[in-house]
Amino acid sequence: MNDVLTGLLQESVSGIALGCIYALIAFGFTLIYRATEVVNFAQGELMMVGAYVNFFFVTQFSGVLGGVNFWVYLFAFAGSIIFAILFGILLDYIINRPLKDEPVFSVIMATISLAIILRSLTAIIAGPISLVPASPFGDNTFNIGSVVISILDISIIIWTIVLMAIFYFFFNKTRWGIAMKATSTDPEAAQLMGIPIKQVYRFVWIFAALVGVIGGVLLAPRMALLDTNISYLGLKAFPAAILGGFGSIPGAVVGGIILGIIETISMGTLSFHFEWVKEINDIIVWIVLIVVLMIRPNGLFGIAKVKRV
Amino acid sequence: MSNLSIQNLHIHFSGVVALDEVSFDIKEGEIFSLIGPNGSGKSTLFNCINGFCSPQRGSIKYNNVDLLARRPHEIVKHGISRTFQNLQNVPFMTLLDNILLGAHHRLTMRDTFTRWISRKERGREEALALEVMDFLGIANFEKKYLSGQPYGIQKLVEIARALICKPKLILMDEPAAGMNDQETLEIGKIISEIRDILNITVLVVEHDMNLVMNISDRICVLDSGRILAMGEPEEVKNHPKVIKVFLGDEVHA
Amino acid sequence: MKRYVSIIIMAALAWIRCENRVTSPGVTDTEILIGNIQDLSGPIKELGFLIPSGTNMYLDYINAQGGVHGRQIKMLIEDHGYNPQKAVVAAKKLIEKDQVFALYNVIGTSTTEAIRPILEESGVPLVAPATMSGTMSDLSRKAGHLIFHTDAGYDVQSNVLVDYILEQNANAKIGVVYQDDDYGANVLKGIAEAEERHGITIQREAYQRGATDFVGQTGNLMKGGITDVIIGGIVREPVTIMKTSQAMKYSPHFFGHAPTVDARVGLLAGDAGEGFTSCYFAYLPDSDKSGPALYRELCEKNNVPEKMRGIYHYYGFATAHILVEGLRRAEEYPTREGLINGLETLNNWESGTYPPITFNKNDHAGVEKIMLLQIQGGKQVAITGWLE
Amino acid sequence: MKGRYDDENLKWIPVLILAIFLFPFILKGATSSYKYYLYVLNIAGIYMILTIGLDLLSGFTGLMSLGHAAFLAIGAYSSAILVDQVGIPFELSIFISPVIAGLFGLVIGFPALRIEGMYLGLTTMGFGFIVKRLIIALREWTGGSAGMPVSKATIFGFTINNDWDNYFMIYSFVIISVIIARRIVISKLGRAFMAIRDSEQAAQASGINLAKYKMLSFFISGLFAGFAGVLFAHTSHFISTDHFDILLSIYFIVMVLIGGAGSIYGAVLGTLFIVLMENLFIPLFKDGLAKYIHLEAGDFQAFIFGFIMLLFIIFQPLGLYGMWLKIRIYWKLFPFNPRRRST
Repeated sequence: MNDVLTGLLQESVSGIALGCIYALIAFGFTLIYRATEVVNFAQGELMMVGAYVNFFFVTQFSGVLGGVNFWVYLFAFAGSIIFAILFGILLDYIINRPLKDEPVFSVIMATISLAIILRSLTAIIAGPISLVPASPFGDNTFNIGSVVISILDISIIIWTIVLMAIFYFFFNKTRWGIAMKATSTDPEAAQLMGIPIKQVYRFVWIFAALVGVIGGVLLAPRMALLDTNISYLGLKAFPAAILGGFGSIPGAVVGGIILGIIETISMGTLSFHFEWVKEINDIIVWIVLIVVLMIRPNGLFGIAKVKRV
Repeated sequence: MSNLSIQNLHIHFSGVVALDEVSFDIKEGEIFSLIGPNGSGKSTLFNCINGFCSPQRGSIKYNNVDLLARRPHEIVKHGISRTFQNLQNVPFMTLLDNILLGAHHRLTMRDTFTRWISRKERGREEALALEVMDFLGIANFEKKYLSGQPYGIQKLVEIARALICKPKLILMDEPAAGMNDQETLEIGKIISEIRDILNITVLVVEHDMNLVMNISDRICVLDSGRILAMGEPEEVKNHPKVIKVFLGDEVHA
Repeated sequence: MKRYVSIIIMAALAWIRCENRVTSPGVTDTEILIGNIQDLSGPIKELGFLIPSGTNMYLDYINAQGGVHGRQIKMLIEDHGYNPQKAVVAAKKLIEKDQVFALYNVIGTSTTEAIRPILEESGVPLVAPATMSGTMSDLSRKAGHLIFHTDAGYDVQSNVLVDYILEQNANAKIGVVYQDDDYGANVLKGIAEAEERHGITIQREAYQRGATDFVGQTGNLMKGGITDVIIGGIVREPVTIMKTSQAMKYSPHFFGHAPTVDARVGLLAGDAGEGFTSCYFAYLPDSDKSGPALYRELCEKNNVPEKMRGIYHYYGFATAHILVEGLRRAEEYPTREGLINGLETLNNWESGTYPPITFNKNDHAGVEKIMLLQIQGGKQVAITGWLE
Repeated sequence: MKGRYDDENLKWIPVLILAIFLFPFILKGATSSYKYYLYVLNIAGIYMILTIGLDLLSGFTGLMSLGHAAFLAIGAYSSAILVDQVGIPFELSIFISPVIAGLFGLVIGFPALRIEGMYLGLTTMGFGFIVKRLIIALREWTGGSAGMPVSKATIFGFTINNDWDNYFMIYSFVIISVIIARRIVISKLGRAFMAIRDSEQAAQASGINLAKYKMLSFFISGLFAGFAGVLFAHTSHFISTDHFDILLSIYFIVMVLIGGAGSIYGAVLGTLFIVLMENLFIPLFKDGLAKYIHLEAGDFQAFIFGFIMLLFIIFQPLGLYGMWLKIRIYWKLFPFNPRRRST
């Protein structure tokens, strides 16, 4: 019994860390969806770009500073964030501005093509050979009881909490945040109230790029090898966003973590004790999602849109 | 003979009472108007009759059929059709198709398949719609796409869609909203004709007092979910409570 | 008079042979066209880049020496993105439009299976498909006589690994971690055979393509008291599993299939990867055989970057030997049948890169031998000879 | 009386059909590698049948599906199993297999009664994964993840042998599909679908049973996709789960939207555009370019593809069919062309 409990705890810790990555991607979906009703299919690719850019900065700075140390990671991280901001502005110009009067579907299509472009362009620039990302935390671990926790996982969890706190503060306390909230509820009314919705949309894309890039920076060392395939994690984060309720910030986090835990536990303890789980453990996430949606059609935290007739 | 009978209807949404113990009957062949300020529960009443909302208490019976036990799409089979306050059309369909949409339950699936093959059958289907369009004076527009048509036309298409299913009772939700005086007069004429020529009972929600007073046989005034007054137009017009609600207290002060 | 007649007849015969020369598609007097379909944009595009680079290095070497029978070998590469549908499009393009002489080294199991019907229809041979599916060399299947398989199947590898583990420790409890797709299915096929032969049960743990987290699987192996773990992964999976088990203070012996013979496994896993045993069906690039020696020499000469050198680049180099030998053994004016017949004359042929290769009418599985390699001091060292 | 449906220049349709069937002969005369071009066109044809069905579901009924490759897979595998293992003739399988896919459509249509929009899209995506897993789990019949070979199609004793025969078979079915879909769209059924898309309330008030028609839409869409699957299986002679990737489902939606959602011709055009673009033009373009520059990365093709798509969406957001309509209006109004909207 104790054995099972330890196993479950161990898997949960990993699952939460994995779930936090999903949550960050799902959060990117959420931001853009809330403001523009667009589902950004390129969110996973934004994360991939972040991982590559961070890798690039680490190699560059370690060349300048002579060896890999704490400062290298810090500067590289700062560099990635600046890159994310610029990249968000660029995306706003490429995707959002030209299509602002067009149906939502056109913008979704644009994000699909953006995903294809980013994936191939990254591979063209960085070359097809996988890179070996380094982590400031190495492989260090510590133990709580018999549960082994890697420092990398803890740092992912802490970063996610910090980011969520910052965004929560931003959306509820600052002028810009409230403007963004208003825009997402009713863009036309917001415009009439004098909110510059163009800038708001730009902010949304910057934030989406930012969470994507930070997610990529955090995820890369967990992957052992960095290649363009990590963008497919974007597809896996979809159910997380949906489960929490598209457009809800706490929903993205909860959805991500739930899916992360389900994934690790079904691969681990569940499939050890129930042979048949092995047959379905790549779709168990989807089964949970469909069941939840059947009960709550707008996800766990989503709010149904009321249409007046 | 009493036609539509509403008894003790009560509905509330998360604490807000939308309709409170509303009861009235509508006789066959009359034009019955519901008036009241915004939020007084007029549209909710329509939605209840139509099956979009289910009230907590009360009953709605039409020719002794319990409408509350029916699903929304079944209501029309019992001879009740409606128009909407906000246009509920299909913009990328022709006017003709939009109107034929209303004839949905009159066309059987078997006819649909014969229509696939036979052009003559298709002509018959169109004739249904053209008849109604002639009545409303929008013939010759049938091949146009609805999107981009003037508001007045779109409104008439709504009415046509409600008429084509040959209802016995038609619910009209603010038919004159957003129209100019000329168009409002038109609408008033059309409503009278619907009753006089087609023999359809009309239940109408409207804000335009002139229109209501001109066409109605009876008027019911709703305020915050309660019935304030009910009766002939003249009777209602002079009812003190109604004056208070519609014109404010200062008139009396 | 008689002399003149015979000369005329000889000339006529020569002329007829000349006529025959140019009829085979993809062959001109100076060039032979070979088609290759790789994954250049999909999940294994790294391989799609490295393998043909290695092949081209050897072909350039051969071409510099004058080619085969005076013809330069030219390879056209198409992309399939690991999508069977696109593989078929690419094969059609190569065969119908570019008119290649033969296909070579098409990567992936489902992609190769998908082009079988086209091979059958057009009679184009496929030399050395880069797939370790055990059923690839089955002659009874469609286009079986056209496919010359040079990789040892995963089932063979699984069998040899289990045999080796039980030889070392008769009481070993074995577990296998497999990728839940056709790769894993092939691995499990061999595992099931081995189970039956030895009368043991092997604990199976699945993971999904692209998984990053192996805590659950490692925990399960630990709970099952497994002493020897076979990992059917590529690079990321063995590294992560070995690191995870090190953190969890669980230290079984780790074994891997051929795709795990990558120098980066040792590099990334560090001391956790010490003692990791993998298997391979060719000599390693740093062994002292003639093939690997040539490989190192050519790499130096062509300034191949260090990060490209490795098992995949070498694999392209190694299999190219078989293609070139096949072309050599085809007639001087090669036809597709000639290539097939030429390859079928290989009998325990030593390429220098592979163990002795045999093809004949009844056997198109060239290599069914593997060698075990162990990471010792961060480097892969051969610990056995060829095992069958 | 001239019917309202006759306004779309029916006289061109026989010409178009004739052109479709004459095209291979022209191609054969023009190039010796015609089989390759025909093969690409065949893929486009199979996908067209599917996207027509997807358009009925997503474009007309407004129900998003990101799992349509699963219906293709169901149709393909059912037919492969029915014909090769059960021994049912191909002529019969053409009817049975799409119905099986349609029934699966009903299964996924059931959640659609409650779930809407993107939520539904993701549910169908999950359905795609579940079907893939189901195929692997039924490895006794389907060969699991290794895939299975499929026999050639035989219609009334005539074996469909090669790309040449396939072309005529596939495009005959494409024409039939377009006709059926057009008929659906202009009938009571199509009106009900469009009403559900644009106003559920109006649909209900007109007596349309939402549940029934949403399910019906999924069923019909499944039929088309399953039918495409049958053709897919018997013309590619090998199917595996790798064929029916999730990305393929996304591509299908892209095809419908590029063509212009809510128009049958749009779906056909969009499919043709994407398939030709990806499988024909870009590889040829790459070949042409390879003479001048050395291309290290194989992602170049994908990049060009994405780039063209992005440009297309930015400059032509209404899709190909929208572009065609614009051109038509332009010529109709010729000397009096409206100025470009300046916003």
